[in-house]
Amino acid sequence: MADNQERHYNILKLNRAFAISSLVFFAVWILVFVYDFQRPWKKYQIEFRKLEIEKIRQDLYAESAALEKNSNYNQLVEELSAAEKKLTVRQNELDEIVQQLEILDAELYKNNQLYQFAKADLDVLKYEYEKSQFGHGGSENAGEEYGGLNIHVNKYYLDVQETESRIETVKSQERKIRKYIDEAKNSLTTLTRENSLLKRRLTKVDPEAMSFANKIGNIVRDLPVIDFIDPYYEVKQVVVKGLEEDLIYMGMPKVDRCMTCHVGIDKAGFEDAPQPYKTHPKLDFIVGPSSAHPLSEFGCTSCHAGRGRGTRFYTTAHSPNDQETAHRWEKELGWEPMHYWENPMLPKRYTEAGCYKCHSGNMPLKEAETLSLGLSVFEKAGCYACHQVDRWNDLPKPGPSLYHLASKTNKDWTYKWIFEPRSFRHNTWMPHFFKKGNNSDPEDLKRTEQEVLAMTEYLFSTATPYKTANVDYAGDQEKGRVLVNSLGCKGCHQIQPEPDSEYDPSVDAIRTEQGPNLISLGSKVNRQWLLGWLKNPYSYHPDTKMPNLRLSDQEAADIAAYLLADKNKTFDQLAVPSVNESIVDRISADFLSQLLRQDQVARRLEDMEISEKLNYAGEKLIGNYGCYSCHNIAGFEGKKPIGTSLNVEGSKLISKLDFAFWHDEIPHTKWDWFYAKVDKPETFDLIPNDDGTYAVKELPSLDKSRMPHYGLTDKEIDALVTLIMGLVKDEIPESKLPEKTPAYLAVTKGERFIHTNNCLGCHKIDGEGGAIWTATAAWLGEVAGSENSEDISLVQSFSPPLLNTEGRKVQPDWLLDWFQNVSMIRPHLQVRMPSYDFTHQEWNGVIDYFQSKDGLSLTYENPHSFSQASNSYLAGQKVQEEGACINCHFYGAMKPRQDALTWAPNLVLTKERLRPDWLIEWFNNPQSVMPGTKMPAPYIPVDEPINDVIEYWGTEVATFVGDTTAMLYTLVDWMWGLEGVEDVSAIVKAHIESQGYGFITEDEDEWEDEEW
Amino acid sequence: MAEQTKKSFLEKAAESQVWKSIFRGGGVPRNRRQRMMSVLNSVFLHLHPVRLPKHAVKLKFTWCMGGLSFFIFLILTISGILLMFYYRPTIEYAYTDIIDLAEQVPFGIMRELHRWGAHAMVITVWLHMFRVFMTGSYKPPREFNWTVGVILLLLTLMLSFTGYLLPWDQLAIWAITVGSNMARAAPFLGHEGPGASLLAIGDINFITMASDARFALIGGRFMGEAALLRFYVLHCIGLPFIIMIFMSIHFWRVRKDGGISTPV
Amino acid sequence: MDSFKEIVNYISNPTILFTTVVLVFPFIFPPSDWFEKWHRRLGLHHLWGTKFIVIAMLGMVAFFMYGLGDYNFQKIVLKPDNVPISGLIFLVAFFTWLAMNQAYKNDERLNAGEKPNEYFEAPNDKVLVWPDLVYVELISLIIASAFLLVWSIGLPAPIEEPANPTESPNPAKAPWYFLGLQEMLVYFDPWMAGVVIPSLILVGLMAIPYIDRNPENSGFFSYNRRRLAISVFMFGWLVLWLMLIIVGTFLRGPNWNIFGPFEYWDIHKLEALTNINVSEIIYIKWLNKGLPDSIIIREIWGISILLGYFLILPPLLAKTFLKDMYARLGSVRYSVFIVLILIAITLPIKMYLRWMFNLKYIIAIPEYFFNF
Amino acid sequence: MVWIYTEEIVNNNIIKILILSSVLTFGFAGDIQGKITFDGKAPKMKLLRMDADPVCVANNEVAPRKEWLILDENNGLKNVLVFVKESSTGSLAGDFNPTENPAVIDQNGCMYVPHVLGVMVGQKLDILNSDGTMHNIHALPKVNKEFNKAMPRSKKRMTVQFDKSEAPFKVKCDVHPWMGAFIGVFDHPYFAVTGDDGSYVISGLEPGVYVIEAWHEKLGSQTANVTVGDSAANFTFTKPKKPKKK
Repeated sequence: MADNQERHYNILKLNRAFAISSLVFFAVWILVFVYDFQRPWKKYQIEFRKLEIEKIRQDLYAESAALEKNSNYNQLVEELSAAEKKLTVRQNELDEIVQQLEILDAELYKNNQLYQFAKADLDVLKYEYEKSQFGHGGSENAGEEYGGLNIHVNKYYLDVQETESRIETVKSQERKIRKYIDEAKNSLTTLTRENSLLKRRLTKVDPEAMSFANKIGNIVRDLPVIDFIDPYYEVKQVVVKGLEEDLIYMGMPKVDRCMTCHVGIDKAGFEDAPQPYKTHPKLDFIVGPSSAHPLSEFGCTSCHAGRGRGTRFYTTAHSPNDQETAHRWEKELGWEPMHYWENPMLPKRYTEAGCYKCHSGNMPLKEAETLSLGLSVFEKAGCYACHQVDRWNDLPKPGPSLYHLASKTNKDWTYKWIFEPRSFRHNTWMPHFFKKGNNSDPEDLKRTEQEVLAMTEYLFSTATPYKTANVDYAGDQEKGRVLVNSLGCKGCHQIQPEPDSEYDPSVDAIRTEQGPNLISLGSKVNRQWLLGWLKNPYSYHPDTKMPNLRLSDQEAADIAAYLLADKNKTFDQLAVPSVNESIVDRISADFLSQLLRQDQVARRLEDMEISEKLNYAGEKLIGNYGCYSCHNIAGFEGKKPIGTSLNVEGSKLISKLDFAFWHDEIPHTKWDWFYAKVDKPETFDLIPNDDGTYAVKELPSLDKSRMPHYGLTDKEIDALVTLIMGLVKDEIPESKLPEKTPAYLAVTKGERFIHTNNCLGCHKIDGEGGAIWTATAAWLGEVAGSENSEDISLVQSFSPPLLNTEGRKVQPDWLLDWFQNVSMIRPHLQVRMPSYDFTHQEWNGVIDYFQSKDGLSLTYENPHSFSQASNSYLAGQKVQEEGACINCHFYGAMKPRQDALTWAPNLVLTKERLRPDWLIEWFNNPQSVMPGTKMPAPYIPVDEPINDVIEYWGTEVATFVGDTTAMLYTLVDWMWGLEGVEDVSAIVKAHIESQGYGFITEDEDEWEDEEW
Repeated sequence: MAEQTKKSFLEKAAESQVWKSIFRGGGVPRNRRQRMMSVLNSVFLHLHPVRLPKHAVKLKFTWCMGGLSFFIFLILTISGILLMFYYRPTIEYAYTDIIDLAEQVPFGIMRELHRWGAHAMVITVWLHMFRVFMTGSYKPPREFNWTVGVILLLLTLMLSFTGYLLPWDQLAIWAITVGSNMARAAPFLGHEGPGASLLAIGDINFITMASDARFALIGGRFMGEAALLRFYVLHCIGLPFIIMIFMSIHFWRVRKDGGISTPV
Repeated sequence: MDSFKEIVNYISNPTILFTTVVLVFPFIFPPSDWFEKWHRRLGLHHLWGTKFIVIAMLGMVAFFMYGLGDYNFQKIVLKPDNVPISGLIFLVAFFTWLAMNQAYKNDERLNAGEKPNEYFEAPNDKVLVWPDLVYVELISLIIASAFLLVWSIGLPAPIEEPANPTESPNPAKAPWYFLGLQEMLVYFDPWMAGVVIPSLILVGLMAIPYIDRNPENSGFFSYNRRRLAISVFMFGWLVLWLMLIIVGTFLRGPNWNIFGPFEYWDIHKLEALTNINVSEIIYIKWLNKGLPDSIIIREIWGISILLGYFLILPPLLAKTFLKDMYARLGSVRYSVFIVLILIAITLPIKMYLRWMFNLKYIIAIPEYFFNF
Repeated sequence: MVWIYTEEIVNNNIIKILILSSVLTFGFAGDIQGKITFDGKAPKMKLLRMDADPVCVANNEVAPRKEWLILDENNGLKNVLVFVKESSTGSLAGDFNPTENPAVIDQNGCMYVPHVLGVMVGQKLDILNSDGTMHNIHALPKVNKEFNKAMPRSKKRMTVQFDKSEAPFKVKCDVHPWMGAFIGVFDHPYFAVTGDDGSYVISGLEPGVYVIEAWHEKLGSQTANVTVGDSAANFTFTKPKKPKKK
């Protein structure tokens, strides 16, 4: 019984405790295994496998059906069975051959072994022999032995060779017998390749199509624990070479596992599958293996951002596109924002931000509409003026110069304009600095009114006079209206009195907003100023983008009359407050006290006249609000812009963005912050209340957010946010970037130049641009009725020309010359190519752009040589005659036969202007070069029977039958021989004044009833 | 004899020479002697005496905290060795390897086990100390073993602290930065500590930013690759080695100082 | 319920929390007869009864469940690395109770002249290790392993943004077990909080058996006979160590400001920084003149205070309040003990000086990085 | 009982009649026909001025007029393109081989004959030049490939074809701006252009219900659901409403 005394616990109880805890422990281990086995991505791969099987089965079904229908296939199958029959007849022969082959193979094996062994012995002897030669002893008769053995070896070698050749003979016999069947099989294989490919793919994924062993293997490979060896369901990943996740001192290799769940991302055919199985859109462009951005090279997160290594919905840092998606994700996928990753996935609407890091040179970016709009808005709204971004470093200020403001308008207008620009022009790009959320209470309004008065005072007191020629023609409003509509003003300007409720911002829409909306100018500008400006904008502001349209004095007067007739009565009646000295004192004191003590400030203010105070405050305020960033203002030359540089704003850490009191209202993402900041810049000066109203933070006036309101639409803000998110500091290796060839650089530089100067407001290049077309249509409606304005081909022919293939088209010397000295080319056009004051270098950049875009790099070309006595020239004469080019083209002073409506360039110009190579391309198919052009492909009798040609076209033409290019060159030769007047403008003018265009109009009175 | 002739395979195996050579005594101990022998003959069990005062087997008295501390240390050792197969202590890979453990590596749960085990060990060690204090078990003759225990507590914290850096994420480096910045202020040894400026001969200052205690700890002026490597080596080799020595002493002294403390 | 949250937020302020705890502490763990008397009168000994622990545990669970409904509470409590501390709160509460419960029972037995529960008559009362101990151990280990595995499945280990040495998170916190030290940084310079105090804690812990060396009353839970030792230890362990960790973990937010458990961690929250040094109080506030150039003259007041604290106070105490103890310990042990205790007490003293007088440093010699 | 019985008989008969009639309808009919008329006072077509090309003047015995609205005495509207737009039974789906016979458009007297024309995808379209002058035929499709080919007086015939079905688009001559014709391209043979009296027949249709569209170059288009074999599917056009001039 000693035992019992030495025990404490009841062993049965302990056993029970042990049993229970062991069971629990076991259960926990099971749980661990389940947890480890049931990875969240697995169910997606299982689901996708079903989809894939379904799809391959369908494809296979379709392919088999097609095969059965294919007569060729059926024939081949028959041939094959016939061949097989033939083979059975010769079966005995074949059997014999097989037997022979077996014997021969055995012999070969034996001989080969003998040979190899003998050779090994020989090598040993060879060494022995050489060593004996060296004088270190060794066997005396090594030489002899070596020689003997060598003969032996050679004999074996011959044996082997002989056996081999015998085998070859036998085999060729076999081949002969099997020939038909092999041929039939081969052609059948090519035909059924697609089919067997599909079958093979199916056997890999579809258990039903697998062999029994594979079926078992298919199950076993994915069993728990065993599945670490070679599972079907596995984490898939792309290691993106060269691209790294940005760390501070070290990049870590980028690994993207997105395709673990997005299994179908690079497989065509799942375009309509639900997420996450969907195929990536535009597979030929992105992700596809042969696209410019293959998945294996670029991965996913290099564009989309996100946590590529993650394999769960949450740990991959997905970002919802909107609140609704967020709620759905929360409910269905347990999503929450991933705060522990600096660059979460870009939501769908900002995805194009990812394009910018590699393609920052272009404008617009093809296939990236939102980003392009962002670039366009950024430039147009002048964001770059306050926020430095390298791309726009060289651009002049976006706003007009205010050096000679007093000559342009008056103080009252200026005051009212600065205070509330959109009350004058509803869609102006000049932003609102005042009446914002943070400066709108009555006290603020009183103060800001005085601020604007002070700034106005400063602008006018520093303005220097602008000398204009004193022209004083009486203008005709109506003529002015037609001129504004027809000259091309509307490539850059709108005249839109009321806001357009359906305004849909786009790169193209913004092109017509290059210059201001020309409404209510009568309330704004001085007539003398306007005349001077219209005649030569550069004389007022050398950096202006407004070009010189070479207007006559009369034209300028007409346009001025038209523009000045429009006045904004409501705006005119707005009151301008009077100066309130005590408020001005306070404003001045705010600035003075930055430098001086309180008592010094008081003394300074006592010494100052009111006008001095206004000027002082005005200058300081202009500096404070950063007006000088956008406008040239006296006294602010060379000052740095006031905004934060945005060069790498997209890489800014989110902790550097201050959400102030908005942490509940604005989702904690960079893009939502940027959106709020652009949408309502003073947001973070405000304090939101639960009922949707807000209070304003206690801030001294000078500490308030100064960023103004631009009145942008949601689409524009989204576009800007896309751009900002794209301004990142990621280092991209050269290998991943578009190759920086001289041509690439020229094209990107040119694209930007062309965008900045709004060439595409008028011209269309490769389908992009041509914003002026609506204005052309309006003008056509004006002069030829709505019937004609609706005819898009007519609108095209009266709009500035398409510039497709411009580089291949024109001779660069001529183009440079012409740019600097514009003259008439298309006699029917009213719209005018303006004269720009670009430098040689800038024009050369444009020409380089055209040429590089067209794959050329020529600077000098041999002139096209021809002889007027040649067959070619004479044939050309005949071809042009038959083709009746004179119907539409000027031949020097010779007018076209048809009405002005159909007119086309003077062919005398061609030899200096166009390149012969391009002309051939052009003649071959004008519509493929310039879609919509009225130029027909000249008819050449190249395919006709030679006798017919001789009879009808003459012997010279007949020489070229069968050679299209040569035949078309006859036209080139002929044109090079064409002499005559180059400038036909006077003839054109006279003709149009007397006979008009000859539009086919539908007169209203054709209907004969005037009821409606 | 006659009644028991058939023996099961297991019984036969238990009588074999191989079995007996490994498990002395063999079989389930059923009487007092066997029970005593099973403790005496086992290298693991003979940490314990053969017999104990009754209260020493009561959970209420010991809370089993010392035993658990040791056991968790074993779990940490095993899971830590498994982690070492995947983890590379370079700033290029450390972080991504940790992500991989969570996202992709089979039984990546070892990392959770290791991390939570580490936290649990700190707690069990504290509670063990608390229990020892509350029962007055530090008193002579066990005063030296208490001191060893304090050293073990310190080593436990240092192990946890060095391991904290290894994931190389923000949480890690800033926690360690905050911790190791203290070294900068160590009197005399830290370059911002009192008295450091006195350790100078003429103009030559011996304690500078690049030669003080913090520099020695993290292998540089900033938290970087060197710090990671130093902490890794300390965490995986240095400190476990030391703690095992002190644990041996601790266990040895428990027996040598009279076993578990008892009321006199 | 919002008012409840506000109340909790309000009392979470360390000034209130700490003052309350310090005031209540001696009544819960009475170090002397007088406190003991009030301890009984106030019925605080019921804290160690079985009923109380059930109520307390349920109450704490209810509080956490309630709190988890709040976004801000949830965010800080469910942060993976903070979960062990929530566990720690429960564990420490339970084990403190368990220890004290047994201690009180033993105290009663001793008072009644009986032997403590743990007493045994060697050798008859001994039990065999196999199976009683090893079996229990085995079961504990299995349960502990199962618990760790469940914890590992249920709570993914944290992995935040990749390390960025140029971008410190706000707040940047040390590992949780060092947050008590980090909390001290508010009141002490790093060399004190980070080096001297931790070293002294270790030294102090090691010194315990050499100061309290009476082998009596060991080997069993008891309170009454060791009440001073336990009271002092409990103050250090529960108040100065664990409570500061909890404050540092749950209540310290951006810019190391205090945030209630239900309060949003607003990075903009400001606390006025108006702390001044003793020298400034004396020379500028009281004497209305500039600080003297000489460091010695400038800091002479602070140095005197400190010297007084460490050199004059111990003998004074030895002569008065701690006469018995001095006699018992002898001069060396007494000195070690009293210096350690005095240093430990500087922490609450400095806390209160900070809260009441905005005192920054008693001695401020930034020239030599010597601030106290 | 009797009452119930009677009703059953009645019901059975109704069903039989229905089946019979539907069999008749679906079994035998195959045409859709009708007439297009213009309602309202017709404008007078203006004379065309062809002075620019003497050949054109010479090739017309009667001075040519515009021809966008040609009516007979019963207001039957010529040159309306009527075609099956979609089928409710789906029997339009399927491959139709293009008619072997080429469609023809002639340039005669500097006018296109016919003025409106339908062709099938892949069907050959012969373009004739009966004038002894140079024409260019400029087709302005949006879906198909645009072309613009010169036809000098010697070139009497040219053949083109279209690859994709497309709503009617304009064909014009840039040399003679008054010349215009319209071509619709279909992937099925079910279209017709109204004749002088405004009538049309679309034949060969499977039985069923179809959506028929009648398209006129200026008066817009109208659609109707038509069952094969129904009485004539007629459309009436009126003067289009024009937006007021700004």
